[in-house]
Amino acid sequence: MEIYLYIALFAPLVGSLFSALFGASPKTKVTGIVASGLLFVSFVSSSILLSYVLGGHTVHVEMMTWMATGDLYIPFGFVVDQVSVVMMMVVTIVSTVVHVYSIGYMDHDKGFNRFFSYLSAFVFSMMVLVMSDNFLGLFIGWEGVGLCSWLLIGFWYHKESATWAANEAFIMNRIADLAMLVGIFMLYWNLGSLQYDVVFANITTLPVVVITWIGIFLFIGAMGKSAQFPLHTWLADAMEGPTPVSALIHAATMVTAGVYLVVRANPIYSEIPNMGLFIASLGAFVALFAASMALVNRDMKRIIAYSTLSQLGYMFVAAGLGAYWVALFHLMAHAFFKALLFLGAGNVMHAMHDELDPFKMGGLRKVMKGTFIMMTLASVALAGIYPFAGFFSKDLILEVAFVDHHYIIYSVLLFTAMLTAFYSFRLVALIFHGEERYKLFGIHPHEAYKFMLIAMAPLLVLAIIAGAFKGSYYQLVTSLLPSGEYHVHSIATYWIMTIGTQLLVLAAIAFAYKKYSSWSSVPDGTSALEQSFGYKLLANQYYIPWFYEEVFSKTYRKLSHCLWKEIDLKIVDAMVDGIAGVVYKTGEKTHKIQNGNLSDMLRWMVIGLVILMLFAVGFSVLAMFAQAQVEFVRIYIGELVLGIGLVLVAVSVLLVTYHAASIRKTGKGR
Amino acid sequence: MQEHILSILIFFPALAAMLGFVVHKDSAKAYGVTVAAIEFFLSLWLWKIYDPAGSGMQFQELAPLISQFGINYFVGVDGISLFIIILATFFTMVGIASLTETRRLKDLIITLLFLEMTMVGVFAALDAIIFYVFWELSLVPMLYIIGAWGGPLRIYASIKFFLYTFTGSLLMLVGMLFMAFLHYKHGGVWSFSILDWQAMNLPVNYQMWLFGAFFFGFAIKVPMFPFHTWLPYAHGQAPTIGSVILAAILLKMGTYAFVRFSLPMFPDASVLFMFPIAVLAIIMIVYTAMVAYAQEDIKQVVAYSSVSHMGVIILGIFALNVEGITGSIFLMIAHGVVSGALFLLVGVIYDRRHTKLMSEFGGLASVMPRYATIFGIMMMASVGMPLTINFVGEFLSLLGFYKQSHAFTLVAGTAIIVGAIYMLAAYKKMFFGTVTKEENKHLKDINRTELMGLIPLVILAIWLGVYPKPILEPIDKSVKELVVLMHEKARTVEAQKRIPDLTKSAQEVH
Amino acid sequence: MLEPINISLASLNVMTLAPMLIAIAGALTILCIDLIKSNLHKSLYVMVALLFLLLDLGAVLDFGNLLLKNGPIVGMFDMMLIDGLAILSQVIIVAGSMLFIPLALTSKRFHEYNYPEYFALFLFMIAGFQFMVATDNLILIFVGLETASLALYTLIALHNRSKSFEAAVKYFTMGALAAGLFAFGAMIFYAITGSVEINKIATILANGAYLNIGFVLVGIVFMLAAFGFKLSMVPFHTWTPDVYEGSSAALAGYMSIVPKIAGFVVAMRLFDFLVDTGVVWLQVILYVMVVVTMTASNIWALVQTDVKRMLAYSSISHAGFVMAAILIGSTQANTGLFLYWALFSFTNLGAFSMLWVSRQKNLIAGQSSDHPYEKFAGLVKTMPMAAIMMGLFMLSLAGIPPFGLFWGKMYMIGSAVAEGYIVLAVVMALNSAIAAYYYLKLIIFMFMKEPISGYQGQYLTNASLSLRTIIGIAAIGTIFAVFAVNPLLTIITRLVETSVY
Amino acid sequence: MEITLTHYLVLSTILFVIGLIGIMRRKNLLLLFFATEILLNAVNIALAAISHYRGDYTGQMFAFFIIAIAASEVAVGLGLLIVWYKRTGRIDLDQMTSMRG
Repeated sequence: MEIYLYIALFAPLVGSLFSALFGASPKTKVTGIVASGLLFVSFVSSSILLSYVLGGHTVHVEMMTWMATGDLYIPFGFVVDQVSVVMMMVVTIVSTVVHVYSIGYMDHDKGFNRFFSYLSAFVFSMMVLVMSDNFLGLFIGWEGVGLCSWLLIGFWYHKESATWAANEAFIMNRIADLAMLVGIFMLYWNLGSLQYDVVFANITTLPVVVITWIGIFLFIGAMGKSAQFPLHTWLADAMEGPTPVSALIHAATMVTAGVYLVVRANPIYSEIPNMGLFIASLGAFVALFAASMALVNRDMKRIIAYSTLSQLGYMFVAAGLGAYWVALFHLMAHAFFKALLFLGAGNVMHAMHDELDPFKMGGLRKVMKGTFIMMTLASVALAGIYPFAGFFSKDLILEVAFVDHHYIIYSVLLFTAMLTAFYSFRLVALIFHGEERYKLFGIHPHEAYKFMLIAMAPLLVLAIIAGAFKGSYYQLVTSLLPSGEYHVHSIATYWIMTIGTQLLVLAAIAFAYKKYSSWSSVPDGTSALEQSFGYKLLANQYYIPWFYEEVFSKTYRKLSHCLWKEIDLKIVDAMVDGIAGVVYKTGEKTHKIQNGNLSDMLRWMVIGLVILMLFAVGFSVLAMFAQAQVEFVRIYIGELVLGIGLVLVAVSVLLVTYHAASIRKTGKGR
Repeated sequence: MQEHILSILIFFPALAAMLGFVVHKDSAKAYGVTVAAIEFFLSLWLWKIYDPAGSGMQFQELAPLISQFGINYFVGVDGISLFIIILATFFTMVGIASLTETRRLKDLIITLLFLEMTMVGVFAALDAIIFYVFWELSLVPMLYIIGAWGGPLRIYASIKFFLYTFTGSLLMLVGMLFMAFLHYKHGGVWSFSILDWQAMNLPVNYQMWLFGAFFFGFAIKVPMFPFHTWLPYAHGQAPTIGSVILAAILLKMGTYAFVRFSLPMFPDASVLFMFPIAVLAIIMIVYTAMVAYAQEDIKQVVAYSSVSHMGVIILGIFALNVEGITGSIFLMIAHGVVSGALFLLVGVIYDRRHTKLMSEFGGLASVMPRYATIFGIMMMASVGMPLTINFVGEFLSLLGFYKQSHAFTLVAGTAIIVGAIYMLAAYKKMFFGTVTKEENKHLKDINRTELMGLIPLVILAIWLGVYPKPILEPIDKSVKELVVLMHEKARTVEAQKRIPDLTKSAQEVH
Repeated sequence: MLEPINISLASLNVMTLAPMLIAIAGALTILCIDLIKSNLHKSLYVMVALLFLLLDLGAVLDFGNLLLKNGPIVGMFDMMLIDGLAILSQVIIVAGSMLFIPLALTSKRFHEYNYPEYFALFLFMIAGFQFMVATDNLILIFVGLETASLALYTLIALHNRSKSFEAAVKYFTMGALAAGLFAFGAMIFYAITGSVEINKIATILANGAYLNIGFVLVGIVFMLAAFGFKLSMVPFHTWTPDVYEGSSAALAGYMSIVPKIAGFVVAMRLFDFLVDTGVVWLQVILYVMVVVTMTASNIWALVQTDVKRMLAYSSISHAGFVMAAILIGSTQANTGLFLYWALFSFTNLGAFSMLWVSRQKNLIAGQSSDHPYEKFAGLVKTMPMAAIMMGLFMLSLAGIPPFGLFWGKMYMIGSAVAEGYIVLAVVMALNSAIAAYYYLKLIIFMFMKEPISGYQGQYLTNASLSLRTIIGIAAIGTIFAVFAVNPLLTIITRLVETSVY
Repeated sequence: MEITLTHYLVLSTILFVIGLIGIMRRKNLLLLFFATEILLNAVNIALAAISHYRGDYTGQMFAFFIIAIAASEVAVGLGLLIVWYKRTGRIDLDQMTSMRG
């Protein structure tokens, strides 16, 4: 089985390096095909591993030592167990689809080969992340996906906004990564190892305070990657990247890494009282918060991105409440339908020549039938309508909250579910229904390549049927994760809840359709709604990006500049130059006492004599009074004072004599 | 030959430099590359015959020089110095191979070969005076390189570089003499042998004073805040090769000296000064990273980034445990590779455009894709991407210091954030966006000569990031000995607590 | 009323005079040759002088050998004292002179070398210095000092430039004042103790427990002033730059080495016992003088525009540095003094010889002095070897290891540290750093600047084989000093230990 | 009043100070040389007196040497002065300032 593990892991890397070979050369279709093929290989290997794991086994290999010093020992170790194999499946499926899709999507792009290189590298990093058997290995993948995300967001590097977003994403993630590193440090110094098995086996021996801190730091790391508040702004901006990237990285896989971490580290989080509640609360808040921003946005991709953010909130709720398997399940289901949604959006963008404003579209269902169907179904899945995947995973989270008596969280999530349905279908309605507003802009939309649609098909299927796997999935993962059936006690309540939720969601969908399916004009920002404070607040993302820019970025920039110009140059450096300057200036000012005049030279000698004589007389008088020889105790401190004093005296004598000389000279006149 | 390998390594380049005067100036570069390559392979051979299981200093050579005063020609290597020596020979080779300078090339190559002698000498020396001799002597070729081939402010920069470091090292010399005198008072003979000094057990107050004296010499060399201001000038004005050698090797002398002198000789003082120095290191890390962010000149960005990374190295050294010290020594090598490569890269663009102002560029990624790629890889290495060489060092250094102070490490850890900020910003300014300047539209991508220097560095940066073991292992061995020695010598309770007792923990495991 | 004097020749030990007599004989020989046949080429006189100096050196070394076997030798009514200090300093004096005298063989013709008297005076001067160091009698010191000084004034003046006359007059006048001060100081010691022999003075003072400390101090003050002049301690240094500038580079280099070592030996004899017996005042004053001399002259050297003048200030600073040895007073310090000076003579001789080599007969337009920095701009491009040599000497003067002076500096600072003068050691170290600046300045002109038109072809105008040889010797001595240090230390330590002071 | 050694010494000191003042004040080279001679002769007086009062001849010997040296000093000095005068036509100190700094 190890060979499959290595194939699954390294096939994407081979694909990436292969494409990189052609990185600088013009498009060669073969790179796309090879990279996709290799990913398929990876997918097949993962499937084989899955079947193996289903048999109740796990695979654990140690490839080689990475770092070993002192007591630290970190290998490149990989583990395929019940949790990681699920992630592997998700990653390989979605990425295979996205790769194939990208062959079409990036068809006309100059950076075709480069794109595949980056994309495959991302998959490799993601595989490292999920398969690693220790925290630092996870960190490798963690940073690797960050790097690839940076590369891919900034893929169109000539666009200022793209590169800005790339840097923002990278730096924001770095902030979280620091916390994660600190968490890793704490684990190492407290447990002496970073291997999952060792850590989880011994974590209970630590004091609760320490575990709490470890949990907090690791969670901050997770917050960065999964774009939780307050580190969420990068995700929406990351939509500057090519759409397949958004589908793969910023919807299906990378952003869920945070959830994966929490799920993976569940033995740690189980030990921390109240931490779970905090995570769940934050998750619920983010779910609502993100959904609210999606309500009014006029950027197709951003709406989906906020939706992703919102769903991540759901996952954290589940994870926080200890239902780790539920979180992972939603992660999986969400990966399928959200990737599908993004790829559909990609088709639309293609058709609309990269137009992102759904208000400028409308009626596209006529020309883009396939895309229309897929996006609609994906939205249905997202909204959680029975029997689509979303229903099984998302409603489960609601149940979890309810069963655990966190009614506030439950209500928030319920409300968010309505909002989700609303904004999803607002988008669908605006894009595919109503008048063909795009004609105003002279665009002639066309459906995407057929093979792209075919490539999307697996996701569509999974988005529809993923819920069916719930039983076997539960069997699989609960052998590793804490099990827990979340059933409402009374059947009646269960049905009321389920049907009630479905009805509410359907109502939201209907409302969205009613309001937007016959939209006819492109809003210009003058309507009363758009003028209202609430709208502006939401449209500007609660002014948080503005706040970050004004408070953090600008301050940092100003402070940096000030440190350089004011501190480094004017104080630190000037002090050094100042000391040198004083020495040199002293020389310049005093060397004129050597004025070449013999009389003055003789006078200097006599002055020296007189000064010495004065010292001598003074000392003699002193000695007479003391009636004994004066003994100076030779101690370092005394010498120090003396030495400094001497230098000062020397300098001041020089200065005084210089002044005396100049006064005399001027006094003399001519 | 094996037992004289170090002397050969030290004096071969110098001898070759003397003979180099005879070589015709058109063949000077080929000669230089040949000599440097031979030297490099000799150093690889040194690695090969180095016994990783052996303890203490290997290949020791001792010849009396001024026996009246306890000065001997005494050299040797251990895991700590071995790889820095190899790094030095490697960079000299790469540096000469990728030279694009045309003005008085022969002089430059001869100077570089002399410089190589001093660099190898510093790291191989086991006698403080021999160490000092090479330490000071290394200033001279560097002075010449900056002053003769540098930019418009080269003279100011070179004098500043020279005088600043010279002043610091003179204070260090006083410290060394006092140390030798203490040995005389204690043992009846003057001795400048580092091994003898390491065996001396000094009272704490002596340790503090001596630590201070040495500190000035080392700190200016590193350079630590607030003694760092010579560095931006030196880098800013130096020709590419000068910056490469300066950043890759010469700065390491300071940090190496901390490991070689300060830690084993003054363990108590090291513990006492740990936090003040950590504060300085943190200022170095954060402050210079911010200053780097404000720079307009790409070379200054890299220069300040050097200071910032050196801060991490210092922090790792003063972690005073195996993880930290090993990490910081590895980081010395890593930083050598990465910053050397970055300076080479800056040199590439400078050769083409004769400017280093970032505002002059933009969109280079489309004009020079290979250049952008290599720059990108090195930049990522510089910001500490895992699986690149820097990460291993930074991780271990910070990990080590975490044992000493949680809060400090948290603040110092912002290195990975602020480092990313200035590096990414610089990269964005240089490579992203559209080409706006007419001159940039037809820039030639990186050529064969330049690749010859850069490709090995890229390989090294990734190879050692993925598989650092062959280097980490010998370093680890020597560092363990160092830590054991420090713990044994520690007098104060604080120091005994701070410096881990390896012998005890080994027993616990069994 | 005078008793008839009965002295056996043997007890006189006339042989103690041999080295000086050889020098004097040499001088007379040269004068005689000139009497017999005039207008002989200068090379003859150079070689004759060299031969006699060789003999002189042989005699000194012979005494050295004897000394190591039997201990200090006295002779001529105890006037002559051949001890370790005397031997060491005479070796430096004679050897330094031997290296100096071939510098007369320039390719350009210079006025002074046409006079055989020049060489005769030179040898007289050496004899004077030898007398000065080989005695502890104040009278003889005075006589030696004046003999040497008067000869030196003349030698300077013989350079026959307006500036050299000015220099000679200045030096002479100040020298006369210093002579007066010395005489007065000696008189005070004589008045207190009734003796003019340093040994006896020391004993009497020590026995009297320094009761008349006030007068002793006054005597010391005068002596300090007199030797301050000789050793160019601030503020008695003012003659140095002018005299160096006025005299030929060769002679300036000579003056920076030989007269100083003679001065040091006398100062050592005179002050060391005072320091050792605990005249704290003298310690303090010496401390001050050492620090001020080092620092102030370094600072003034920074702003010089002429290389020779810079070197003049630099040699003041070096003298101040070495003066610390007298303050410290340990055997190690005194050993360090001689080591330093031996190494310094090589380097400084080299540096001044390089100036001498580049001496033009006529200044070009806009040139204010003989050796402005600009003259050396870009030297490496036109005369690489010369530039490297000069750079080497500058580095050595700056104390960059492994070149000669570094070892001297190191040993001196080491001796300061060993006696607990930590701050002094730091000051000495920091001064080296200041000094590095002006030495570097020349290196920068030579190696990093473009040549200035007009100066081309002006270097090496004066070079001849013998000058090149001397520079080569100096360079070798400077580079390979490290190997010489140990033997030097061994021998110097032994000799210093057998000294009487 | 009996003349004691102190009187001689005071006289000598006074003369010496006069010499010093002369050295500082005189701008004429010739007169400057006179002043230096005064210095030496002041010492001579003291030496002779001490020698007398101590009954020791060393002092007188010293004085003789000083006289001899003073003579040769004058010889050299006057030689220099004459050359200087020939070249410049003046023997004023203030003109001798071609070297400075």
